[in-house]
Amino acid sequence: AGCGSSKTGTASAIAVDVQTKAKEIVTPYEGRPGAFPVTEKLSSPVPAGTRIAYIDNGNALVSLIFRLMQPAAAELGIDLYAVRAGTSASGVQAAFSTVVQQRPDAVINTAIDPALWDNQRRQLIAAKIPIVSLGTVAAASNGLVQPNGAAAFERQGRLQAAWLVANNDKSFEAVLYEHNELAYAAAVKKGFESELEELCPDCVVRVVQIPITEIGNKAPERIVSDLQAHPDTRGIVFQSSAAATGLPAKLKVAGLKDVQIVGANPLPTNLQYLKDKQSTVELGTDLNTLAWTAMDTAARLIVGQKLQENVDNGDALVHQFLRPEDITFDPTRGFSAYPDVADRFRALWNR
Amino acid sequence: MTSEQRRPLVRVDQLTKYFGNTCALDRVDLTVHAGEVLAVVGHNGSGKSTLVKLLAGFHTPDGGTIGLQGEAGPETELRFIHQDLGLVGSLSTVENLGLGSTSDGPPWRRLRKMAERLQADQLVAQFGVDFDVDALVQELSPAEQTIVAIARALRGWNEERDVVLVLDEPTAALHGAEVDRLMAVVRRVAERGAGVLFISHRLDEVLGVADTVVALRNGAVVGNLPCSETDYAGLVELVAGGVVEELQRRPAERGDVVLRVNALQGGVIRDFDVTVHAGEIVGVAGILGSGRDELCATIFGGRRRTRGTVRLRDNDLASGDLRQSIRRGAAFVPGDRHQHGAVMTMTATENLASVRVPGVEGRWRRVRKSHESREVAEWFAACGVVPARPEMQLSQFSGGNQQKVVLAKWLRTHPNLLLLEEPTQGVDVGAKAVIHQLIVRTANQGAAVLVASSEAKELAQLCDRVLVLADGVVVDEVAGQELTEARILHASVPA
Amino acid sequence: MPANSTGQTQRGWHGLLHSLAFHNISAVYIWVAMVVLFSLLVPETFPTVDTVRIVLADQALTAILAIGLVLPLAAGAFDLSIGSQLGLAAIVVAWMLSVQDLGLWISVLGTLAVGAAVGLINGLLIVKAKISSFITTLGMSSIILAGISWISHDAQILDLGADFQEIATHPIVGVPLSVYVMVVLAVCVWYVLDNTHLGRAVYATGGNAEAARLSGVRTGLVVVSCLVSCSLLASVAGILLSSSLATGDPTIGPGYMLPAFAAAFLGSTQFRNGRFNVLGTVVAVYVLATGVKGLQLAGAPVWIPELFNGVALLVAVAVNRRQGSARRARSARAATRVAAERAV
Amino acid sequence: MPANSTGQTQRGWHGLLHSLAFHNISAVYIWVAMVVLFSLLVPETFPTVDTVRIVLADQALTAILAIGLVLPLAAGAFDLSIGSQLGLAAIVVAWMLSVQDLGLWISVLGTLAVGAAVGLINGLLIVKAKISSFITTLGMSSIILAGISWISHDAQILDLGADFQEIATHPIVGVPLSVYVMVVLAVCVWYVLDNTHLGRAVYATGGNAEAARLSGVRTGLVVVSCLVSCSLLASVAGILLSSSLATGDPTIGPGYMLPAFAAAFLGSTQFRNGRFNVLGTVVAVYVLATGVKGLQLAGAPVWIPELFNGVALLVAVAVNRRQGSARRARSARAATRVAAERAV
Ligand SMILES: Nc1ncnc2c1ncn2[C@@H]1O[C@H](COP(=O)(O)OP(=O)(O)OP(=O)(O)O)[C@@H](O)[C@H]1O
Ligand SMILES: Nc1ncnc2c1ncn2[C@@H]1O[C@H](COP(=O)(O)OP(=O)(O)OP(=O)(O)O)[C@@H](O)[C@H]1O
Ligand SMILES: [Mg+2]
Ligand SMILES: [Mg+2]
Repeated sequence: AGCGSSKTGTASAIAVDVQTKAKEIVTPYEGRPGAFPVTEKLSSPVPAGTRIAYIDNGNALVSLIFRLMQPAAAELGIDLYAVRAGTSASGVQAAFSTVVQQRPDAVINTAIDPALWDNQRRQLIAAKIPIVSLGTVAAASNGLVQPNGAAAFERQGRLQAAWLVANNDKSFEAVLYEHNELAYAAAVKKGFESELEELCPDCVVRVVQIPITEIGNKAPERIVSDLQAHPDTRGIVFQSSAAATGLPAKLKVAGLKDVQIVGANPLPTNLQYLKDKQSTVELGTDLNTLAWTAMDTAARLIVGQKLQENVDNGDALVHQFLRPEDITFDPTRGFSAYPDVADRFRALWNR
Repeated sequence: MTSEQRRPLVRVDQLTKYFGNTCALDRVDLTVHAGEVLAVVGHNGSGKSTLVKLLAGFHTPDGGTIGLQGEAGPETELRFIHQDLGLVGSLSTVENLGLGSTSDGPPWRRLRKMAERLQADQLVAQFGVDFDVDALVQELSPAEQTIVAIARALRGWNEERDVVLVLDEPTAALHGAEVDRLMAVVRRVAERGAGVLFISHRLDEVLGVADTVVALRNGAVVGNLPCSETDYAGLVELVAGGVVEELQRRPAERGDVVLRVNALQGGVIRDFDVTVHAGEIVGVAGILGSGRDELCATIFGGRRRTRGTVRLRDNDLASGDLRQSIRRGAAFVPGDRHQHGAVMTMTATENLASVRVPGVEGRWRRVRKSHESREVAEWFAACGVVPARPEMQLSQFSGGNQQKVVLAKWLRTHPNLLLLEEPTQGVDVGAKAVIHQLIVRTANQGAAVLVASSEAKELAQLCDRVLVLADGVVVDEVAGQELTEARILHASVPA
Repeated sequence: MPANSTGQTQRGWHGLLHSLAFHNISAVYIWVAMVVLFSLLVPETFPTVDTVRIVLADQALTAILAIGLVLPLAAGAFDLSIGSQLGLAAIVVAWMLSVQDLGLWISVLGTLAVGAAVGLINGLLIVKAKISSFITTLGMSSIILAGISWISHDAQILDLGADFQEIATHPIVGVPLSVYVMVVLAVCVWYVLDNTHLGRAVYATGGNAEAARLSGVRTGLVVVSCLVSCSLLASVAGILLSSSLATGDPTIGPGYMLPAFAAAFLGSTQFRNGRFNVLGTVVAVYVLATGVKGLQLAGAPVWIPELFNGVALLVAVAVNRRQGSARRARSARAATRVAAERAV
Repeated sequence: MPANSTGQTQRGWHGLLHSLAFHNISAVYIWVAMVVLFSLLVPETFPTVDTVRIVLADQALTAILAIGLVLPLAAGAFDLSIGSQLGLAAIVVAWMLSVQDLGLWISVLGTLAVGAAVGLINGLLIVKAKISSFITTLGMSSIILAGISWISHDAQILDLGADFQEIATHPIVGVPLSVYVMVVLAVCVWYVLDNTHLGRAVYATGGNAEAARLSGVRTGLVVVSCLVSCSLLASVAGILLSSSLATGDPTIGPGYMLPAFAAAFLGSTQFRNGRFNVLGTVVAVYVLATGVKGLQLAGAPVWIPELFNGVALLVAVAVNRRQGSARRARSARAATRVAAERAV
């Protein structure tokens, strides 16, 4: 989906004021994280014996969040347990049916599309069991609480576009590798395209679909081919850096060096790549804070407290641009913008 | 033969084998000596193949022992030709000949492919035939496969080793001249000091080649005597447990023309015409490669015709449309039971009832199972299939009994035209007479019968006239007083 | 004839004993053991009507797919494309309903027609082009996945309408309609396979196609019809899936393939001495699902259900093999060998 | 013997012609056609050394896996667990290196040992417990996936060390080491299968296990060793994968299974008249990869490569079948009575 191939090859300079504007957008997130998402105190403690179910579909990110939530659950005295959903839709449904039966006090879902468990969602809502859903963009009418929803994803796209403009002198060609299968793809794409159009109308944007099933095996090959076929590409933007797993080795074989890689939602592997300077920048999302936020949100729903506006709007996500020098932490644990997240929440929870 | 020469090579002692409740072998004793051809005879399902498979280590015995140690010498080496030949169809002749031989060093040694091929050519040439040794064995005819199996058993044999050759019905698919050659080889092997254990239902072969005969009945030994002390009738009695009345067939009165084959061509067959009347039984003889083993399939429509017409009563049988052929009353018993005749993984009942006969189905096209089992029981009784357990998988029946089921499957359709290839292969003398009677009965009910057989004796007994094929054309027709075994054999061997 | 009737009774008695023998229905015994075990372990949630209802409903689609798979397997053909066919039907029906706005009935029938066409192509490639079923369906599944991606642009299709959702989810006695659909289809396939000549023809084709052909079975037709029926069942499952999800999802098909194969193969070791059969298959689906459900309710670690699936499959089959007499073991191996050969 | 030597020459000449016949190496012809086509379509990017290098490197793992798969397939056994075995090795080696800190060599050897053990279990279940290979490996793949999940806690494992990364990626003449590993393994497996008694025993076991056993082949041993070798090769692929990703990823194994099967089956239609063979398999891997690469470079829509994979598989095999049967029909007039058309 090239927006006018006539623009290719004729790179025009990016105006200084535009660059300044772009830098203004980017700078708050460079070297330091966005604002801490939760500020209001929890009104009353969670009743003893509270149980929260977590649906784990075996995806690396989903499992990581589960592990990050465990200390938060322990802090709140909540019994957090995982239910494994298989890779198929029936596995997901079976897992959610199990949860419906177990009648926990709340359910947390990460990234499993609500469309796949619509019946169970309705049953849960009918049973007045609150559902916190991370990384999904279902309509508000669905009754899901989505702390990082469409707003956060749109911001991701906008930030990635702005970073490219801020770090280039001339108009350039950029490619966004997206996964249409994930419902939030549209939000990222919208943010990215609109921001780039606004800042750099001369820039060329391609949006290329990477089938989600190819992540981990064929995706890097597809990306390398795409880059070979479009040798003018300067910026590579990922909707989700998972697709870049294995990419550095392939880029090396293909001799592709002169590209900027702007990832997002990095997995530990991507952080490792970044640390090894095999990637340019990652728009890190603080999953640790997100995990605590999710537990906090669930707790508020359980005790019946009103939610903060940013949580309700789906904007409660901490972003930070990570450069190689920012990876001073152990990539395995994921990026954590607020190492004192536990203390902060403990304070909010009166503990 | 002096007593020192009677060196025992294999000693079977009180050997017993059960399959579930079936006692396949019941305390069998026998000894194979060096230089001796020991024949094992017995009715179908008497345990002969089971004995062979126990010797081969394929089954483990439930009792008794098999002694392979000679007095002092090294362990006796056993070589086999199994009833279903034990060849790997998806490998070529060369590869089959080299299979499992331990004489070529460790398994990771490089193959000497050229030498192997030359040796294969030579081994095959010993039998006076010549076929492509690189072709897959499954593409060879049953007779050619038999030759491969024999060649493999004899490969690399010499007098220094104690060898016992075990042959389980090796001649079932062979024609007179080839049988003679095989018998000569067997004798030669024995004369050079090997032992031979030979199983056959062709009792005249047994008399011709064996030194000693062991008879089994229901898994137990009922006779063990030198060949010189018995004769054909004696053997028949040992096998069948009584006198078998061999078929004495008088030429029946001819009915209308049932089958008219015109200028048939296809495969090896170059030009074939025949007219068969109702009640007539016409035999087809010929050596390997004469087209004998393709004729019935070509007429039936199962093998491609390139030219010619086949007319059954008032209808033409089209090539390739087997359902039509069957509906018009044709029936075809193929020579290769395992590949073409039956579905071994299904039960005997299912095989027997596998040809659809109009009018036996209930409402909703339901198979009426009680009706069916009654019918199957009748056929089991008529053909003498043992054990009488039609719900057993066909592969668990002995070879001869499988053959009976395949025959019954087609006789059940009350055909107008009965096309038979080796109808009594592997069937014991008693059952053979029964089957011959069934064939005659079918003919007498107005069917035309065409029998292709490698057994001249059978043709002479059963047929009104015999067509002799060579190279795809009829070269001779034998009928009336001339119709004798010798005459057929004579005519079918090319000048 | 009194003799005859005694024989009949004896056979009946023997048959009953045989049918109840452990080796013949090992899965059922394992199932009973699991039900008892989990009822003791998680007495509040496991032995409830809810559990029964949920397990029934959750597995209905897998069961339909596995039942469909029994047909080509019995006829000696693999169908590795069932998973993607399910996905295709799920997407096509959603596309027709939502993008093309064709109305409920046209969409459903149209989807079934597409399914049948795919099955027909599979069948013709196997029978006419003489490509082995394994390769044919492997290749077809790639083509189908490409088709799904093309139709859906890899995105979910929403807005399928409330009527359509009723198809799978409308409850009767608390059990959703898809379960009844599954039962009806199971009975149909069982009747054809076990009680008609056509069923015999199918098994004969699977056992020895050449011999079947020479007995007047139109083996080509049999194989083609089995593949078409299988595709139809996969399409039904796909339609029900879209209906129960209220979404056409482009990624969900392939995940259904292995469970269906596991069920069909496990099922073949039950009831019918190594023959692929419908009853065994349905039982297998629910035995595996019951175990997984129980383990989930008992709060086992996430990887335990997957482990259970594998171990249960192996144990059920191994027990069946060990207890069965040697002859049966051999024949079953022969059957798989045939299948393997035909695959080549 | 002059007569004999003439025969020999004739056979050699005939053999050469036969080897070059279209039906026998259809994939090679398709490959050449594609190279020409794409060189014309995308002349700047397709016919370059870079492309060669990239395609070689990209497919080395799939090729290793497919070569491994040839062994059990030739012996008549399916191994549906290769994908998950690859995943297991990838995780185990990462776990040993990073979590257990066992050092490069111990980790690699340990992983190979684990792989061999899995293969041994597969083999023993097939041979001793007499479970069909299809079920065994289906069940095992569930168990292995559970194991992966247990070892890795479903998380990626990092910090594998720079040395380890070199194993797969160290370039020699611009081509990474994994390609050379693949070539060496291919030659080894080819030698064993095509030039030794052992290889013949493998094919015999695959063709007719009972007959092979009756002719003195220790079929059990053959099947077990084939499965063990296959597992070893899958483990090598897994180690190389972790090395080239610089990560142990718990989710990637299963995606490699179908491509390996497609390559092995397509390969079986090349060079050796329907027999599974190494050369054909490697060629098949690269033919499919070349097409996909060309299409991607030519900017085809996302779903086209998948479509291509399916269509190429079917076309290559169908062409082989058609031409093959035509040739066989023609040679029917030959003096030998090779049952030309296997009509009966
Ligand atoms: N695998 C098996 N399972 C069950 N029963 C078997 C099996 N093999 C053989 N039998 C039974 O053992 C008995 C002896 O069979 P066997 O094959 O030894 O007979 P045979 O003497 O070779 O007969 P034929 O002359 O017909 O070949 C038969 O009743 C047969 O049904
Ligand atoms: N001998 C047989 N054994 C088992 N099944 C058979 C046999 N012959 C045919 N069939 C199968 O039964 C199915 C139904 O056949 P059906 O009798 O309806 O065909 P038909 O052409 O209508 O025959 P007819 O006109 O004789 O009734 C077909 O698919 C066919 O393959
Ligand atoms: Mg026998
Ligand atoms: Mg016999």
